[in-house]
Amino acid sequence: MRITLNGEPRDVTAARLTDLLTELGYGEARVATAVNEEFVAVGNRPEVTLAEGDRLEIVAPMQGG
Amino acid sequence: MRITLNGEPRDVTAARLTDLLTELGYGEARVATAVNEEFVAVGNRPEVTLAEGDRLEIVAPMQGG
Amino acid sequence: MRITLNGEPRDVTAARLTDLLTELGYGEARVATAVNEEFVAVGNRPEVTLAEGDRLEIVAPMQGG
Amino acid sequence: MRITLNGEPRDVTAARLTDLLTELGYGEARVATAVNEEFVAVGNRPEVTLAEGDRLEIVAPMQGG
Amino acid sequence: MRTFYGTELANPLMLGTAGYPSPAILSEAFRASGAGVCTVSLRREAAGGAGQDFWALIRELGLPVLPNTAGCHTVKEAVTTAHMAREVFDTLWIKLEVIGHTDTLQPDVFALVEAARVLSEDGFQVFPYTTDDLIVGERLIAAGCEVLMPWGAPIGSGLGLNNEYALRAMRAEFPEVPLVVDAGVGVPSHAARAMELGYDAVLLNTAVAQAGDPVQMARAMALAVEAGRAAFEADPMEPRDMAEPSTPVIGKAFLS
Amino acid sequence: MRTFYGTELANPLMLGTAGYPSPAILSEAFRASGAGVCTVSLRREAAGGAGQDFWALIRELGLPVLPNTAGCHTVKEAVTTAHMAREVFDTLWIKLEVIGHTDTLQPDVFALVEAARVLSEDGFQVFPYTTDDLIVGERLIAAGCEVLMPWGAPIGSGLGLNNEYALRAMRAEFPEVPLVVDAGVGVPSHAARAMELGYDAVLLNTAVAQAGDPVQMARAMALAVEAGRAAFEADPMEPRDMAEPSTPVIGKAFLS
Amino acid sequence: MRTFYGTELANPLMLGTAGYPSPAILSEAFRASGAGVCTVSLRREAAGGAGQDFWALIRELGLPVLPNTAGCHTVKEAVTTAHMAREVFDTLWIKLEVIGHTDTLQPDVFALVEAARVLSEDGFQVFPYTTDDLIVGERLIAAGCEVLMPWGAPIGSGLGLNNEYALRAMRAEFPEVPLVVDAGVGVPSHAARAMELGYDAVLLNTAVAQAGDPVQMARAMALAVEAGRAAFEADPMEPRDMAEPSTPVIGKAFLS
Amino acid sequence: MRTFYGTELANPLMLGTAGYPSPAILSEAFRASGAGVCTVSLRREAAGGAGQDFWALIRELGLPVLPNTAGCHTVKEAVTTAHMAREVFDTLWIKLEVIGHTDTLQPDVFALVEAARVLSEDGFQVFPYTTDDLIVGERLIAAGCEVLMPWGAPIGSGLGLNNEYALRAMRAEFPEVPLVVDAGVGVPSHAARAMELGYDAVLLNTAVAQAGDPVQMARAMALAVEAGRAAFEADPMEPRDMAEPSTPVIGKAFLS
Repeated sequence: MRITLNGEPRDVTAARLTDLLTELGYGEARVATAVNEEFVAVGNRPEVTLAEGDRLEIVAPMQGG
Repeated sequence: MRITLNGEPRDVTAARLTDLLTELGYGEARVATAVNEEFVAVGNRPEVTLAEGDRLEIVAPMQGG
Repeated sequence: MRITLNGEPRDVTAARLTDLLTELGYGEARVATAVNEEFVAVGNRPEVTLAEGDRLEIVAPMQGG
Repeated sequence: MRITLNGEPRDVTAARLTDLLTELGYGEARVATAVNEEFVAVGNRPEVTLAEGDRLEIVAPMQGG
Repeated sequence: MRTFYGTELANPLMLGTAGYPSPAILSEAFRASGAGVCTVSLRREAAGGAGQDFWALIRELGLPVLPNTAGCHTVKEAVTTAHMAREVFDTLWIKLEVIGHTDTLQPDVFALVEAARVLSEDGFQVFPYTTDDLIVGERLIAAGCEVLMPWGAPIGSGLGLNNEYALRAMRAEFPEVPLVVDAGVGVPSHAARAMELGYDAVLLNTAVAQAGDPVQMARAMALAVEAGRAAFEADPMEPRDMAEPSTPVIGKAFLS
Repeated sequence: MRTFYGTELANPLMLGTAGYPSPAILSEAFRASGAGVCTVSLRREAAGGAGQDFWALIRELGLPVLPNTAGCHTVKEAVTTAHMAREVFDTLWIKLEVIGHTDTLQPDVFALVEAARVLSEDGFQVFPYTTDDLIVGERLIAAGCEVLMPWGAPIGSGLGLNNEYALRAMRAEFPEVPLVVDAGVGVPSHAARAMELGYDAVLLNTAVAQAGDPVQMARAMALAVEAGRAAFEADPMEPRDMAEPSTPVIGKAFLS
Repeated sequence: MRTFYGTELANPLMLGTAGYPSPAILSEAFRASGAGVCTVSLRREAAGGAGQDFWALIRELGLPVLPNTAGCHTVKEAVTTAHMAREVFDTLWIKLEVIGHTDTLQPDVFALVEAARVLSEDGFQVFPYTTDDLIVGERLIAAGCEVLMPWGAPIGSGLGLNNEYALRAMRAEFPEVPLVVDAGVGVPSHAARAMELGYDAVLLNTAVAQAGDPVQMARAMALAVEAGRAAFEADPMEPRDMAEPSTPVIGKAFLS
Repeated sequence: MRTFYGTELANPLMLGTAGYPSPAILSEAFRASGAGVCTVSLRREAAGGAGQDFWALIRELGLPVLPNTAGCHTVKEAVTTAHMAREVFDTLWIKLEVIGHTDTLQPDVFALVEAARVLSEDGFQVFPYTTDDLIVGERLIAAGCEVLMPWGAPIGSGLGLNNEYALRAMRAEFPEVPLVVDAGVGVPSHAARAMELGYDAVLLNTAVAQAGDPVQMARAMALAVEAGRAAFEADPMEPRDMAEPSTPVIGKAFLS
């Protein structure tokens, strides 16, 4: 299915967020996630499944002032 | 009956606001009135009657910055 | 003879400053004069004669702050 | 004889500045001297003698900004 | 020229009526100032009280009257006071003050925006006494205000323009909105500066009323706002860090 | 009011004549400014040169003329220029400039005092362009000057009053001497401020001549100096660090 | 010494991590600064992206981490970002920025107070980037904030303290609340001044990261905040309008 | 780094020795300041007077000693005092003060230049306490001075840098000459600012001696001058009129 990953279209297979992160290669990376602008905590990722057209944001630590 | 006029206790006779203003000697004075912190427009004064303990504020033009 | 008039070389004939001013066409112009960096008042112009190489400055009113 | 020492009248015996300093009890003190507003260097003190009415200034290190 | 709810001012000076040595001096000061607006308030009136004479005095000035809600600390108080003012002074104009802090008399911008909304919906033409906060300005405009009156410094302090940067930013942000520096002006150079920044008027009171000679100071302020506006319209020179001779250098005689 | 060598000015503004877009605008600007004095200079003149017309233009202004020694760097140059000016402009007044530094055009106070002495002894009435140095001021007065003209900022910079503290100290030090802020004024609020400090006049040129609309700016400066003087005479309020309500607090209705 | 949600800072300097020439210089600058806190953000991460290395770099600093919500313009955005930050950085601290204006990057005080309330109720320890508005400060405290971070000037401007009066008023109004000047500091004298006013810390980034030599500037800022705090504690002299000899006058020799 | 007549200072702070609560506090303050120079004076001494103990105290500081001519009003007085100082303190250094004005304690620049010439010819190494006048600076250098010490504000006033423009101009004019801001500094931010302008040292006394805690303030001043110098060397950012996000904008998650 096609979702929007960090603002870019992306074809993905896995539906469950945990699997999806693995599929996308984030592995153990220290990231936070939001689906359709709602925060998804690490603990909730297993219950969250994505559907066609969903928007997924994956963020990580970055420089800031 | 006793009301509070501009913060001071005052014994008055008239109940209707229009009459009360006359009783209090405001006559044709350019003043605005509020009863129990609610504005009473000139046009509504005839319908407004005061009761024991009511708070009446009568204000007039004064210097301001 | 050749003098320096307001910083420029100039061949002139008259020697007496009064005549020289006429020769140069200043006529009745409102100007002040200095010869070799010394002020020459109007009253003294008749007595002052210039020699080869002398420096003559002729100034007039101009804008200023 | 009477001299002025640091602005105050003072009766003294010794005339030669070196002796006078001893008489006044300055001993080895680190001070500089001026007689009648003229600086007298340490080296010149032996040659300098004071007379009635002379003004002697004796100064030492003090706080400063 | 920007107008205030459609009204053009005779002079970009709004002058307060409080604290003058005498009514006569107040009148004379207003005449000397040529002020375009006078500000007034409402206070408790005893029968046969001073308010009636004061009102006669003000009417004689023949100026647009801008009543204030000075001293109000809540939305309700301010709104009720505005209604009373509308009736007494027979004007839609209201200088909306909702004070948030006793020492600085700064506006409570939260209550201010809410009161501005309520009054605007009720047909008032609100002149909000506000801070130099751009976002508050936007909210006030969204609430229906067509004028903004940021403070220069605390009321009665005479400190001038405490944050010229913010006042400049406000002018740049709201090119179409009439802006008035309200409060803080102590001397004419402050008033002139506000106008040089492109402000449309200055509102002041204490600097005139408390001067040794209020009439003279009123005149001074009138001249200053006119000077500042003229300068703004005249497109002033840019400041330079280095000197530049005004008198031409070329043509200078050689004399040494 | 303090006078300048016995002359009272119509207006405490001394305006320069340099750098205007056209002679017509110069004249109009002067009329708009009501300036009390115009400053001029001397430059080399070719036969039938522009100086004669310029002089006609200046005469039409009908103002006291203050010739300067702009661009002079030595005592001798300044003194010779002063003599030429006295003859051409038929006045004892001389704005004495002895420039010491090219970037800032600041006066050479050593040469200035010497030139002031020479010229004063020779009967000139010297208007020295000086710094805000009190000791230099004393020396100039001892040299015969009856006027002091400290700079506010470098000529043509438009930076305003770089050291208000020193200008205040100068006013306090010389209560009887006419003082003029000469140079640095860029906008009316600068000019008003100088007058608020108790100065007797402001001398400027570039701020008017180089403004987009010199006539308008000339008017603005005239208003500003008048405003500043009026304020000084009116005894302004003291600035306060805390706010103080202008509208009376007592008598406020209880409405919440 | 006031603490930040119970944490004492090693040094009253909060330093940003953005815009350094290289990670190595960032680390060195932090070591040189002895900063008590480092600020960070969250950005989109590609698989195997830079975020992981950055995080390793930050951990090595061994400092309390203060994540921000930079660039958020709404309550929802800021709140969601805060939640992501809490998870990623494993801290309750959040530097709450809700930007209201693009040119000045000033906070939207309305959204700020609301977001602060939501996050405080949710257990966050909020460090609000706010203005110098006292009433906004009160609202933030009522919303649960135990720290206030007013701006000195717009983010990245380096203009310093645009309204020292307001910052002083804020210090006086909230004697018990830890206050941080956040944004606007360009040079050490700005940072020292903030601390002299009694502020508890200074938060800055651009002034260090964009300096020619960030490490040197980081050191300079560390020295400056320490100097300012020491001065505040040392009870500085009162400024005087007149001079006063430091060297004693009495005892001076008579030599002329 | 510029040196003072060949001497490098341990720290760009010259600290006065006057007006401390006690000799013990003086010593502690100097240790805390790490001052590079201490200034002293000469005063009348009675037999067995305090001068000897004071001298012992100063020697223990182990610092270069800079004697002053404080309180001298004439060339002769200053020159004689300088000779006495050279003998007593056994140094060629002399802080040359020739006071011209009692209220401001400003230098008499005419007498100053003359005294500087006399002393320089006599082998002294003169540190002239001067104004921010560039021409005076040139004259002092021509007279043999290899250091200039312009005032920031009147001695003991604590007003800071009254004319930053002039101090900047002075730095630009004399790129090779060691420059010291002498007098006027009241708080560390003033001292830091002087160093940020590129000055080589700051000389102060009252701000430390009269602080509630002189030792703490001495430390603060030491930190401030070091901060200012470091910032100057680090090439600070240019101030901008508009904001600029420190946290990168790109990569921000879309969350609303």
